[in-house]
Amino acid sequence: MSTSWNIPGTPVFGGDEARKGYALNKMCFSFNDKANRDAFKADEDGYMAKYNLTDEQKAAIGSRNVLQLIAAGGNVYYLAKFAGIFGLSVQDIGAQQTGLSLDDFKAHLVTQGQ
Amino acid sequence: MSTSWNIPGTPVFGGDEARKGYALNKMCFSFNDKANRDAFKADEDGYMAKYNLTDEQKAAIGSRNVLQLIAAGGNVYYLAKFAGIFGLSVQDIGAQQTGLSLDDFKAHLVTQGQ
Amino acid sequence: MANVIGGLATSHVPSIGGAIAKGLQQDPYWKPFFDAFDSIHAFLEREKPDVAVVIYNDHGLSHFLDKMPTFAIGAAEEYKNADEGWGIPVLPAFPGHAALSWHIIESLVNDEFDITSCQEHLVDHAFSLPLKLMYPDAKWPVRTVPITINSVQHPLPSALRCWKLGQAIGRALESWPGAEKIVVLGTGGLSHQLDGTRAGFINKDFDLLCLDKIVNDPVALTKYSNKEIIELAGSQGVELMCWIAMRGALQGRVSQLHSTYHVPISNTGGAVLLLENAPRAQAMAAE
Amino acid sequence: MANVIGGLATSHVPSIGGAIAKGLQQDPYWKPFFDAFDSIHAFLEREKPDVAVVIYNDHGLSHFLDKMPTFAIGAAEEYKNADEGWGIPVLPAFPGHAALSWHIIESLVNDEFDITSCQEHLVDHAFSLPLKLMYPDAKWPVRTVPITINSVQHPLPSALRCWKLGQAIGRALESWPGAEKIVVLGTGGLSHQLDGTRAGFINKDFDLLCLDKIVNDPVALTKYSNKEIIELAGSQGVELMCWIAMRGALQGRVSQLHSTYHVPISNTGGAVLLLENAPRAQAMAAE
Ligand SMILES: [Fe+3]
Ligand SMILES: [Fe+3]
Repeated sequence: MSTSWNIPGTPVFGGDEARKGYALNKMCFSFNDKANRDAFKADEDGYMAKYNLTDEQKAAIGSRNVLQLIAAGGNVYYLAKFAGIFGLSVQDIGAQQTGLSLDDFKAHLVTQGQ
Repeated sequence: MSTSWNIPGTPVFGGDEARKGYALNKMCFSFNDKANRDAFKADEDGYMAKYNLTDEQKAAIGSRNVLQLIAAGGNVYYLAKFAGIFGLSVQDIGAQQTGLSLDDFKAHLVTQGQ
Repeated sequence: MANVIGGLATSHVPSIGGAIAKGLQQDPYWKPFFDAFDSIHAFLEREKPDVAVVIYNDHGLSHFLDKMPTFAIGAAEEYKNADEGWGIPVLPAFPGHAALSWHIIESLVNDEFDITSCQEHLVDHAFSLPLKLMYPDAKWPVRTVPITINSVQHPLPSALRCWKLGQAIGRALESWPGAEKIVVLGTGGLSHQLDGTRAGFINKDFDLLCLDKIVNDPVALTKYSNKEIIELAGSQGVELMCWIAMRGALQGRVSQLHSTYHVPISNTGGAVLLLENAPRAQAMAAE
Repeated sequence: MANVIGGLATSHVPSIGGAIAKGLQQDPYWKPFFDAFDSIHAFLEREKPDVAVVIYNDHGLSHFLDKMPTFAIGAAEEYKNADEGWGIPVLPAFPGHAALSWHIIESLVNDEFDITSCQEHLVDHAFSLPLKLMYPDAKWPVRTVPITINSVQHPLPSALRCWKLGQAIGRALESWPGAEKIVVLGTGGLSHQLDGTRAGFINKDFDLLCLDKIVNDPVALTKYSNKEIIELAGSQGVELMCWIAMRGALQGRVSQLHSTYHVPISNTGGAVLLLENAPRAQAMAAE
């Protein structure tokens, strides 16, 4: 049901996405721990293999592209922990997904408050 | 509420018991895994220390006495895994708790079906 | 529209697994219980269900007190059985039906049930043994959906809440667009008590009343408080909740195809009940 | 009888933690948000609550998709904050109130809420930052009860269900025999969206409507479907559920003591709301 809402530009993480993205999200959940973040940084491929990521998910992780990660089943709450590894904030990933520069994305936020 | 039911001879595992027995039940839950059962058998004190059992709980484990384990916060579903280490069935622990011999306990069960 | 063809309720005590492993099915102690499954096998051979929705209580394999759900539903493509610590054989993994699981979860949350959805879910003897009794060769011909009811940590859901849960499961199954033939299992009970100085308590009269009411007047069973059920059926007699939920999921007119009661198996009032659900019964009557 | 003295709702975005760590409270970007807490501090100094019941959504610290509860309640004597992966400081552990937690769980399950009870429960920024904003010295003078609402994995509970949850929490608190002064927090929102090409969406008009309705006509907010809330408030705007549940827990006549709305903080319509609950308000009026 929820997955068929089709709200423009708005992913909905329902059962289909939960199934598709399980391995990817489980890996990202592990990034709550610094030791795991460090292990990923030291050996990305080995770490992804440990979590049985699909090829699509591995490519999405390699791309650092949030829309691609969402398409591969990623949930933004867990993806935020992946982004954190690179010091990326929710504004950085907002800019990336909207195709705006970071400054333009921030200005867009300010404008909506006026 | 549930803990104040006072049904004769019938422990009720409610919030108070859950709090009191947490460490004990967590240790017993670990006995789902053979490696943990073996580790317990190899070093009971060390294993109990790892799970931060209280002195009352340690004494109850040492006693192998089910009523004492329940009084220390044990829940029968997890205690059954502890009993399993010694090959004790639910009939063995039933006999122990009721003070009957195993044969008398079994006879009691049969009688109730007649 | 999916077709809920019937309901099966059975005791699930771990020693059934031991008896199977030791080949004791024809031992006088066990024979009446195992013989009950002749009727079940005939039903399964005739109907060939595609899906088993299994309502049961986890005994400390998949859920622990760190995070104990009232109602949990598996949503995976496979469920593994595992060592529970007392040496009964581990059975082969069971195929899941994740799409149906999510449909049920969506429908139940929409109906104001506060489900814990489980993409990882070990299934214990209360799930695995009934399926082994149904399919002794352990080549599972059904896809499965595990649904657990907390029976470990009070407060437990009431009989009325479990009845409503079952009704909501029934509505979810009726609205599933697939054509699968579905059987709903409720496992556990009947009366037994493992802990305390009343350990070994069995209440034959109450069990026989339950076996009647669950077929003919299930709402009567929803009037009992949890305290009353424990007084009447022993502390583990609350597993009756799984039977009540199973019965709630049978939305149509229900007819009894088989009923066995045999005391004791292990410490338990052993019982097996097979119910056919109305749409199927009507179709057969019309043939 | 316990005394529910008020409700506090606030945004909880992680960057608040960063701003505190960097001492940016008087930076023009942050000042309107942090200044809102002057009123909160005055209220807390005057009322000195003993307990904070914190209704929030876990962001993938305590709960994962392996076993995702709709509603979970902590039942421990202590709750640890922990690393969430993006470098905001970990705050000191929070004292729990396990006896009150179990009372709430008992009452809610009795009211047909299917709670997951958690004797181990890490609390994330959505719990810790509001308490840090209330008590900047991080010497927590309140015991706490964490209550989480699933906002990660659809199906999410509806606004109406969360409103009913809050009402049931309010009944539970009113029936608690202790004399503690209790404040109920709802954290999250208001409008924001982190994912998709609509990321950065904020809806000031809808936020202002929510800030009015949550005080004066909360039932109006329960009419929205989850789809409508996401359309109007963004995918993470569903955190409004925590505000709705908080408001439901205020059983008496409610008066607004403070309201701030400031856009943006991080990607979010930042909002802070302080409500006094009737019994206390009446007592003061009578003074
Ligand atoms: Fe059982
Ligand atoms: Fe949030």
